[in-house]
Amino acid sequence: MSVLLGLFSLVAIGAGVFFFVAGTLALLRFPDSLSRLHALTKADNLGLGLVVLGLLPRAGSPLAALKLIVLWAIVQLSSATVAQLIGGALRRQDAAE
Amino acid sequence: MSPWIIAGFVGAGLVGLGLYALVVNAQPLRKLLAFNLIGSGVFLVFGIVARRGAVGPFPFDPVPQAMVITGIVVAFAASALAVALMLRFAEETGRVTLDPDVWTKPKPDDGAEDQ
Amino acid sequence: MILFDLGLAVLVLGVAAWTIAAREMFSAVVGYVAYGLLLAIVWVRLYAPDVALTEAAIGSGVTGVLLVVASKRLSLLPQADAPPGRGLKRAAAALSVLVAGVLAAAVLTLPDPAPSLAPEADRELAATGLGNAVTAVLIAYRSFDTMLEKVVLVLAVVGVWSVAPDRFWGGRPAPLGPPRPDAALVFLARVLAPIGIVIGVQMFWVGADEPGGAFQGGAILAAMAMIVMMARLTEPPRIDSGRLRLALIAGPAVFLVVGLAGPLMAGSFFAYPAGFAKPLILFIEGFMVLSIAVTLPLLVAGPPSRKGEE
Amino acid sequence: MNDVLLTAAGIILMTVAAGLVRVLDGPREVDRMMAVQLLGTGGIAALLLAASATEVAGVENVALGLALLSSFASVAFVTASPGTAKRARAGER
Repeated sequence: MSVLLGLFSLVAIGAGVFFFVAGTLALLRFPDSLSRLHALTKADNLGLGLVVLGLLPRAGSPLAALKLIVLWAIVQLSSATVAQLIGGALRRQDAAE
Repeated sequence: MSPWIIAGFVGAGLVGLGLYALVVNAQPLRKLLAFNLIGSGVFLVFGIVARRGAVGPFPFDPVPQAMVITGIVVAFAASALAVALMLRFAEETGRVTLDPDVWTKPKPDDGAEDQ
Repeated sequence: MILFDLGLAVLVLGVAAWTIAAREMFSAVVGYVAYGLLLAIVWVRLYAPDVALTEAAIGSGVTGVLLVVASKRLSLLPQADAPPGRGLKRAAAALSVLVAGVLAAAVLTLPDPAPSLAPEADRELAATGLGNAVTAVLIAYRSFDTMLEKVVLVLAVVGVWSVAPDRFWGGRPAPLGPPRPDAALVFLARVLAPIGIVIGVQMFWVGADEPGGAFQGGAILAAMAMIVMMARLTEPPRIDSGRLRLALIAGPAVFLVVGLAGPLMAGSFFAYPAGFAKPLILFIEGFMVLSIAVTLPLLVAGPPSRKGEE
Repeated sequence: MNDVLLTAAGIILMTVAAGLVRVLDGPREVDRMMAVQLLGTGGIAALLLAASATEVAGVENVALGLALLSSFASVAFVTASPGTAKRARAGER
């Protein structure tokens, strides 16, 4: 059982790392701001989400696990909102130009 | 090479970088950033003193750490005061520089004045 | 491990170099925010989670807002910087290299074994009833120091206010947000603020035993007040409000009163009576949290800039 | 296992730090802000991984604090973007 859980952690964390790498590559390589924003939110949400998922079996207590989930939810909330705000700011800037 | 030595060198490097920028930049906000770099460099050097003082049950000496915490808060208060001063200064004069040469030369008509 | 530390060191120095070399003020400020985040990780590596939390909340979060807003306002004005002369640059570089070199040499020649107050801090820890030695240093061993630091915060607020033009004295600071904030921002403030308040209070409460404490909890509460103001759900308060001023000085005042009562209760200035130390410490810290949560947003909001009659 | 976690933390941190090249390049201010946002999230992930792998107590609290505040600079950036700042200044006079 613990071997399975360990494997699960490894796979989830590995996938999380992948999304961070992909998000960063996209931030560096994508041609315009809006598509970079799109890529960034993937790294924010999926990357951190998968890392948290992978760490859940290793959390010492149910409360510690809950803390991890709350943390992820907070990042979800604020990063999604910030993406929306940045998108809006981009559109206003483009309209002004 | 232990981690604390690396952090100590980073602190020393930050003080050097900040000092250079503090002298060279004429813009007050840049000077403020430079000043904060110096401050955090000093905090880091003090932080390694805390790390090296690990005796007994703690992996650190709590006394320098507590002083760094108060230091960070005071540094923020000082930054806020500096920002208030420079915004007011800019509002009064329409300029953002501490370069003495700019102030002794006649003022260019840049259209920034609205009073 | 060592690779991680070396990489982090190069990163911190690189971002710091960027903040001083950047051509535009705004990108320098953005670099500084990133620098604050990285510094918090360095503090974790130095086994200083309390400092890391303070750096993350104040050094990066609240200072970031202050600097971003300031750079945006200043960038509206013409920049009239003459580039520094070569002589000045060389002299400054020589001076910086000298100072950094002396500091680095000092780091290498720190006394061995290192002087430490950790044993002393540990010896009396049980008497304070606390589990977090850093909190014990702040509120018990060096309480006078911490009380004066709270006074410095009040003085900073007075300093910021005194920059105001006479005609606005007693009015409100400029709003932190746009006249018609984005609906998404209002949503974020409405949802994040209650969660943040719970977490801030929790961080203050667990600070007795775990990393956290009055500064960190207060800073998070302050940040929540700021986001509510940025979404224009509330306005910065009038600076002549009596309640506001009471909240500002509550922390240092309660601290001072308890300290002055020390000679009567425990035989010495700023001493706590045996067996009653922890409740007293939490009592003081509660008021400190209140004062910090009020002070930091006021410092970011700046001097009053409108009359704000109601 | 701990080494794996720390390696993952290092990879994430170094990757998102590479994203900081966007702070250098821009070209728009928004791009700079996005790079810092990514660094914040990556920093949180790295801290959580490091916390799980090492014995430093309370690192999750640091990560929680970062999570609450990582978006603040971006929010300030959007609310203080030039148009709104001009209006605010006009209102001051």
